[in-house]
Amino acid sequence: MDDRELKSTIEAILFASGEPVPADRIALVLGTDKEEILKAAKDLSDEYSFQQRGIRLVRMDNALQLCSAPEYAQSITFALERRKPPRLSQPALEVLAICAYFQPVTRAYVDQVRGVDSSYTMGILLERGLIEACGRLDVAGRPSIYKTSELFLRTLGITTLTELPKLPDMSSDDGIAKLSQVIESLKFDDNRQLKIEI
Amino acid sequence: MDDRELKSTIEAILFASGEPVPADRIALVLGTDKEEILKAAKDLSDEYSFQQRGIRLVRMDNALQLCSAPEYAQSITFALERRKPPRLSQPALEVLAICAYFQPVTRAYVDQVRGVDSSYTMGILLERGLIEACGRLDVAGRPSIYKTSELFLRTLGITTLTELPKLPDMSSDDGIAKLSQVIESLKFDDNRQLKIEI
Amino acid sequence: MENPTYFLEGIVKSRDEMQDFSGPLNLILMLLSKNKIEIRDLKISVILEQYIDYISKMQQMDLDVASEFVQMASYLVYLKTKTLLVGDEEVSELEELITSLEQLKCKEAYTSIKAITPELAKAAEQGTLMFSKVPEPLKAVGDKTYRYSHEPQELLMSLLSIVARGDISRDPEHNNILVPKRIIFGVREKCEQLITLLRSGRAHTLRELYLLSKTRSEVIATFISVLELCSMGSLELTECNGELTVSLCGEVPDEIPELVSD
Repeated sequence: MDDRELKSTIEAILFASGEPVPADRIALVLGTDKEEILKAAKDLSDEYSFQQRGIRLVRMDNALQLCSAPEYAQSITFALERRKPPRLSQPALEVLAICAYFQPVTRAYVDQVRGVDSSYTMGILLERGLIEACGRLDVAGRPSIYKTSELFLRTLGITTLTELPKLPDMSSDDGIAKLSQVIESLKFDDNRQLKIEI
Repeated sequence: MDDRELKSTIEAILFASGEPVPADRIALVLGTDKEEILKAAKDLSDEYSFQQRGIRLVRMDNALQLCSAPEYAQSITFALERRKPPRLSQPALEVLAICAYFQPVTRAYVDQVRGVDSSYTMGILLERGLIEACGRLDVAGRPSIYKTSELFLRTLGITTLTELPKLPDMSSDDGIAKLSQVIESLKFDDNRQLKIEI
Repeated sequence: MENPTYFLEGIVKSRDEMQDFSGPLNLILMLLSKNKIEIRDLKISVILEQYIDYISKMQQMDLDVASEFVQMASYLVYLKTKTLLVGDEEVSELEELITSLEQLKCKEAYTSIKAITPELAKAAEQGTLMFSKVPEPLKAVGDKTYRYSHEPQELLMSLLSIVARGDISRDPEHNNILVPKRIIFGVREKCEQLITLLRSGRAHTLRELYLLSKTRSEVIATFISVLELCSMGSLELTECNGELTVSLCGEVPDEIPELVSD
């Protein structure tokens, strides 16, 4: 068995196993000795690393195993995780907007503004890293307070919160009209297509 | 992402998955298109074959999978003390062919074509993952219908069902052509001598 | 006129001669299988035309062959008339014919299948020798970080949709909710936060600490907390190029919040 064939056979065995395989087990099957297997495995391992392949051969004591290269871990997880993180839903955007403009906020405040329970949606935004807890309010029950994160700024393509479009005074009767006006002017100024996926 | 990196990422994802991964899933994660993934996969697959590696990359429809190279099957079964995969028996091949060429099929249809009860063989093929249930027929009893799987494609060494060898023509088109000819001549040309050549 | 009687057993004859059609039924089968005719759509006139043509020309033809066509045609006509006459009732011959057709089709399918299996067996020889592997456990990246981008306008649109939602918009009380409220920061929380910040290395100077505060009250809380921590000897302020650098020192910081509380 030549060098290439030996390496390929080891590769095939380790691939099919998925688990660590003792080198002497391979040696026994191929009618050679353990040292030769370990040497071939070392060569193969070096080839993988040198060529920056997607797989790696690792040696643990006298057992050998193939595994995916750690540098591709993120791509692997993204490709194989069942669901891709969906774009923010309308409820999520609403909660995020409230957090962004009135931060720091409590969950109760978000509930109150939206008129519906928002704990699930807050949980999603926390999980996605768009908002973060920033302490507790010094009132009965000591509720957590939340603010937007660095990732939020990146997601919105801004560097500081001050770059968010200004919110008009909502306390007056024509608050809604003012808000609509602001949105209109933003659309107009921007000339960019406003994309909203709901 | 350069060519080598793309191939290595695909390699890593397929290795980690073990199972077939749709090319467009990989494309989505790597921010490229399916065609580019399929092209890179083809290159990688050719590399494996050319270098007589221990692994192979197979394409089944639009899914990709890594497998061990068939020439090392014996070493693998010895080293891992695995049962050698049994060859497909004649009944299994017949059932498989019926499923492949007439899919989707019910078990009753397979029985009818073969003239014998095929439930045992169907069971074996289901267990081996060569065929799979794909719904129920909307008739009394709602029998399951079956089709061949991705593993079937891989086993046959083909990428799509269209690559299956052509089934010998069941009824002679030639005869039909002759018949229509005769009918036509009967309709329009009474003077001609009627010839039916068989 | 007496109805002609046909027996299917007699029609489904299988001759061993190498012929395209092994009987009239086979011919019907092919016509049906190629979607050339649908038994219920048969045009009697067409068949009749051909039938009469055939009869008139029978003398010129190879009778052996022509008789099969005639037999087929007459049988179809017979079935057609019967289906027309009995309406929706079952025509047993028709059912029988269809069953026979199905059986014949299956027989032919099986013959083709058996012919193809050696080729499939050969193709599968290599394929059955390929092993797949078990999936690798996914690395616990657990990263659900958001990876899309949004326009800032979308936030305002969302706010608009909240306030414009149904009756709520007409409720002045509700609109007042949208007026920012002051949230009071507890010094203890602020101390905890500052220690975490300093430990993580995300802030080094007093200016940075202030910049991280979102509101005026938070800036004040930060200021008081820094004073508090300094007085406890947990924080050290040093001037460096006009910047006040803040660093942790002295006491085990974990216990500090406890001391500060209340």
